[in-house]
Amino acid sequence: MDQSSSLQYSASELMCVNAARLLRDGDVVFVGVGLPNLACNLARRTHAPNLQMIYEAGVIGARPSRLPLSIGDPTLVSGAASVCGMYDIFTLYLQRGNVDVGFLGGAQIDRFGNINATVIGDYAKPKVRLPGSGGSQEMAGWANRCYIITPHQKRRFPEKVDFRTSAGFLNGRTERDATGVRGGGPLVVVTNLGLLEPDANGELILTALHPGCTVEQVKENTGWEIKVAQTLRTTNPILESELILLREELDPDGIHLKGS
Amino acid sequence: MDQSSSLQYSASELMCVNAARLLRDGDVVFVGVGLPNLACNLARRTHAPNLQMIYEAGVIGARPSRLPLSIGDPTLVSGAASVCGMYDIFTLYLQRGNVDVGFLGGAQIDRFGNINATVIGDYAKPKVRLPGSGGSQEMAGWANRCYIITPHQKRRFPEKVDFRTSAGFLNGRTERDATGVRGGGPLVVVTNLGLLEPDANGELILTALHPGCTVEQVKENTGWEIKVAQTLRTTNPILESELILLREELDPDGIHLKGS
Amino acid sequence: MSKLCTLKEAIEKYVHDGDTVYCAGFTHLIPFSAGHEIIRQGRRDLTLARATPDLIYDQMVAAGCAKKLIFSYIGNPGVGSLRIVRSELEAGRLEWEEYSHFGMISRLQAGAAGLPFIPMNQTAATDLERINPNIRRVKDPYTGREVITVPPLTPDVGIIHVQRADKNGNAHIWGIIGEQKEVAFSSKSVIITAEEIVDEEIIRSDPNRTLIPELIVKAVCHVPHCAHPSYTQGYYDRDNVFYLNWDKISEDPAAVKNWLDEWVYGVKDTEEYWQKLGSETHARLAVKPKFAAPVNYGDY
Amino acid sequence: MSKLCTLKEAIEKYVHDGDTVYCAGFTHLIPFSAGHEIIRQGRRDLTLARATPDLIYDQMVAAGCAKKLIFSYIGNPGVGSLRIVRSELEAGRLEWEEYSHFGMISRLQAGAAGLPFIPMNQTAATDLERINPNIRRVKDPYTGREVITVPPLTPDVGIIHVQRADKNGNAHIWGIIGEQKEVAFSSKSVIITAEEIVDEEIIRSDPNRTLIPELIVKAVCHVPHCAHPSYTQGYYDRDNVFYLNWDKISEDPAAVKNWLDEWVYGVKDTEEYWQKLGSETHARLAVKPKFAAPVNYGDY
Repeated sequence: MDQSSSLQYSASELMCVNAARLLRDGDVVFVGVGLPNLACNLARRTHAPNLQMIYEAGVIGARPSRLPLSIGDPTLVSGAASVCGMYDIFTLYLQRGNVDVGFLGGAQIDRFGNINATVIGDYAKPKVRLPGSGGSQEMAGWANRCYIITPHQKRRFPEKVDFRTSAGFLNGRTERDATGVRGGGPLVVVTNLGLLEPDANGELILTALHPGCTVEQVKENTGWEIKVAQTLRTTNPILESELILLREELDPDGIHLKGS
Repeated sequence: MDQSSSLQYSASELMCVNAARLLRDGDVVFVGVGLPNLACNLARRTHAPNLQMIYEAGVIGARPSRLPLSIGDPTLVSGAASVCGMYDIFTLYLQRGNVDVGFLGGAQIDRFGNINATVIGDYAKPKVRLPGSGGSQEMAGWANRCYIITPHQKRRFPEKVDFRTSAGFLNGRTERDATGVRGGGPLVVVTNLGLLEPDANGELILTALHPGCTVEQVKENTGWEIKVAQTLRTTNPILESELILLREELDPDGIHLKGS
Repeated sequence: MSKLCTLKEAIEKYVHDGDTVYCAGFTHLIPFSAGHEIIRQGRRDLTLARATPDLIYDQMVAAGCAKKLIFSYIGNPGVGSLRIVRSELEAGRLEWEEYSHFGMISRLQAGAAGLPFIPMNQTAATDLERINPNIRRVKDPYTGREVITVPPLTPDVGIIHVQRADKNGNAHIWGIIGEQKEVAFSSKSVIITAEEIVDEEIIRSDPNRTLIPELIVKAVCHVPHCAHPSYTQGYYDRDNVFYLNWDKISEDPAAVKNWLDEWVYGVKDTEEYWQKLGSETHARLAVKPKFAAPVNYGDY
Repeated sequence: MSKLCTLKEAIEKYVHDGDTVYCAGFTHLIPFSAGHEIIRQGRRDLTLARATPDLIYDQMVAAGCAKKLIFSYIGNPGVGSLRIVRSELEAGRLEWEEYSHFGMISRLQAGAAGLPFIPMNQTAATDLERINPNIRRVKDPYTGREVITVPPLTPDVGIIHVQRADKNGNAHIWGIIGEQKEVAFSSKSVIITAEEIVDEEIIRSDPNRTLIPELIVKAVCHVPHCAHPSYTQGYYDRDNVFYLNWDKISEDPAAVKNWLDEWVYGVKDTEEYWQKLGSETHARLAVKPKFAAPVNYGDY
């Protein structure tokens, strides 16, 4: 075991390592760029060598030899198992149920794990126009498990999102279930303070803190009165070996891991 | 001009040459094996060098270097412009309206050009079970123009088909038009006696006789009281050059051109 | 993860009595060896689905494997009638369900895409719709006009022959690709038979050529000449002589039984079958190479 | 029939004020040169459709070509915001119509397939459906459950960059093939720009690689480096530096104007643009070759 108590790491590194640990060997993951991409590659290099990475650009089983800036980088293609068109990716893979894990992000995540990546304010006259759904609406609906990675800030965790780009548990788990949608919805939100998970009703509650973080920090930075799980866990410490992989091999220029 | 009056040819050769003459340069043709394939190749070698041959197996712009026995022969692929899957052929090409000409055949063709390639007798307990639609239902519906090649025999030309595998003009042109179907329906039926074409109401009438054939022969071999066009034409004589191409280059073993 | 096994093992494990089986391939790449292995293992009550049943299902029906046929064209391609299937249908001894080619491939596309139905434009011919309750209509919500629908087809087992695959099941196919991709994605279990098992670097050198990815594949079998008398583009020619001969054999039940005894029950596997065909047939079906132009993916 | 012409001629002939234009390419093969030529020719009131508007539409919007945007994700991929498009939308100066990626590609698929709509399964998120009247529902005739529908998108002009094409328009594409095929078949006019114009024997040596057939193509233009700062798999790398720089340039309207003056209005064509980028950039974007494994089609 590494000696990890004195390790220094950034919020991004902390989130990335914890996201990687959620992945299982053999998982088929619909990957976005940035932290999800790093988390997948970290998992592949550690406990999940048979992880399959799929990109919405139509790449299956990518083995990028460099860190891609965009989701459609040529390094994702060279050496991939298969490349297909966008219609095939969204039908044969995502809609058909061939995707185990989807990573999601957004400007706002609410109490029931619904995500807003579309607008802040009114849709027709937005205060801030965000990028929009891309592939996330379908990923949130149809991937077996969804994970969200986001910094823990009050403005990012409102009681209710301004626009539901992607479904969490709507106003409660029974409402999502009633739509008959195939995916299991958001299972874990990884923040720089800890992990949030849906309770029986689909409401996100604090289930784990990262070492050194407190319930008070979480409450201060959440836009609703967040509940705390009866048995609050502490996430396992970051290992030096994980940081070395991230820093020296997966993101040597610190493109995604710098900051906070 | 060839001296053609004394030429000897089979019924198949006669129909093939007359079918070829219906094709226009630049036509995109959905081709079946047998006579349609020969007719297309003859047209390409004579007046329609830019004819594009499409096969339902998913081959576009085939340039077969030998006579294919089946519609999925490897010679259709080697040297073709493009190969795609069946779903693409039926959607992107046929349903989208990218096919000018479809060739049809069947065991029965009726007064309004409807075709039966499914059963003789009752569907549930057929006297004769025929191959079924294959691609012909959609070809008959969606190709801009359809041509039918068939020997002129009474049992092949009933008043009404036992089963409508492919639509001609149903019970009259207005009925077909009312379905909103995109294709123009059967334009010409080429037989060994002459040509049948739909009148204003979509009823097949005799519009041309091959040299030496008579109206009486046509009437005797048609299952309804067939009308004769006011100006009955005679088809142009077969040219020696056409026969030479067919016999020496396109079907040297007489696989499709022998008989009758 | 390697999924290599023998064809015998794959059929034992993944094809069960009563299953719906789709042996893929529009004229090209028809996995005859898999059909023969299913016959040898004595499977019963199968629902055999194929756009074009071809000789492979004529043989399986003759051997008593089938309860039902789902199809869109029953002929011996380029030759004529599919005699055994036809006579079983005429005698009422075989259930069937019938579509046009487009209806059949749309059912597979719906199954592959995880959709409850696929719309198709009207063709004006309504008799198939009349006799097949699976063919329905829905109103286009934009124009109010009706379109035709078919439901998904999701076979229990899809069997797909390919030119080359890696041991995990990533498969390259070229030439006519009929419905291979749709069968693979719609089927609950996928068995790949391959002319060649290659290193995964070969597959990964040309990912656009990979029609079938490992993540939907259950078994990978190395079965050279699996497709005879159908063909494998670039590997061997279609045995048109056999297709013509079958027209004669299949006229006579005794001849069919003799043929099955000699060529299916009488051989243990595809290698023995191929050797039995003899050098003259091998020579007749041999094909000279003609390569695709080089394609540079770049070393990114 | 040869359809070779210059990009200038193709844009003059096939792109008109008020048209709906789709410049294809998901990150890969984005035809920037065509966008620049449209800017140079001063087209106005275009409806610009793209899943990911990317920098090409940011530039066209900045140059005043666009009246409306149809999209599913507006970002500078991997960098952040698409600043010009975003501020025009926030200011209410640009109309828009919005889908998810799947909705957008389904619209193209419906257009390409000649269908009046395409069904999609429900996602449980209904806000896009609420604000976009083009997104509707239809009852699945088999289960009675509702599915989501989108109508066809049929652009007036589709512009598609490819690795190689013959003079008639048969085009080989490899690497990421996002929505190229669907755009080609859905569009009323198709303009092909190609890194290389090759003899048709090259194309016909590998027909499975031909995504776009000549019969739907109006114009074929030889435009090497057409995709910069996007990329062409196997030919040159994505210019990530430019994507990062644009984030700065697009913050400042004056800088954008200067950039357009220098790099679009100030050059006459792609060749001049590419030379102006200079040898350092050329070297940075150069890619070492890595070839696909050989594929034997056979000499039938």
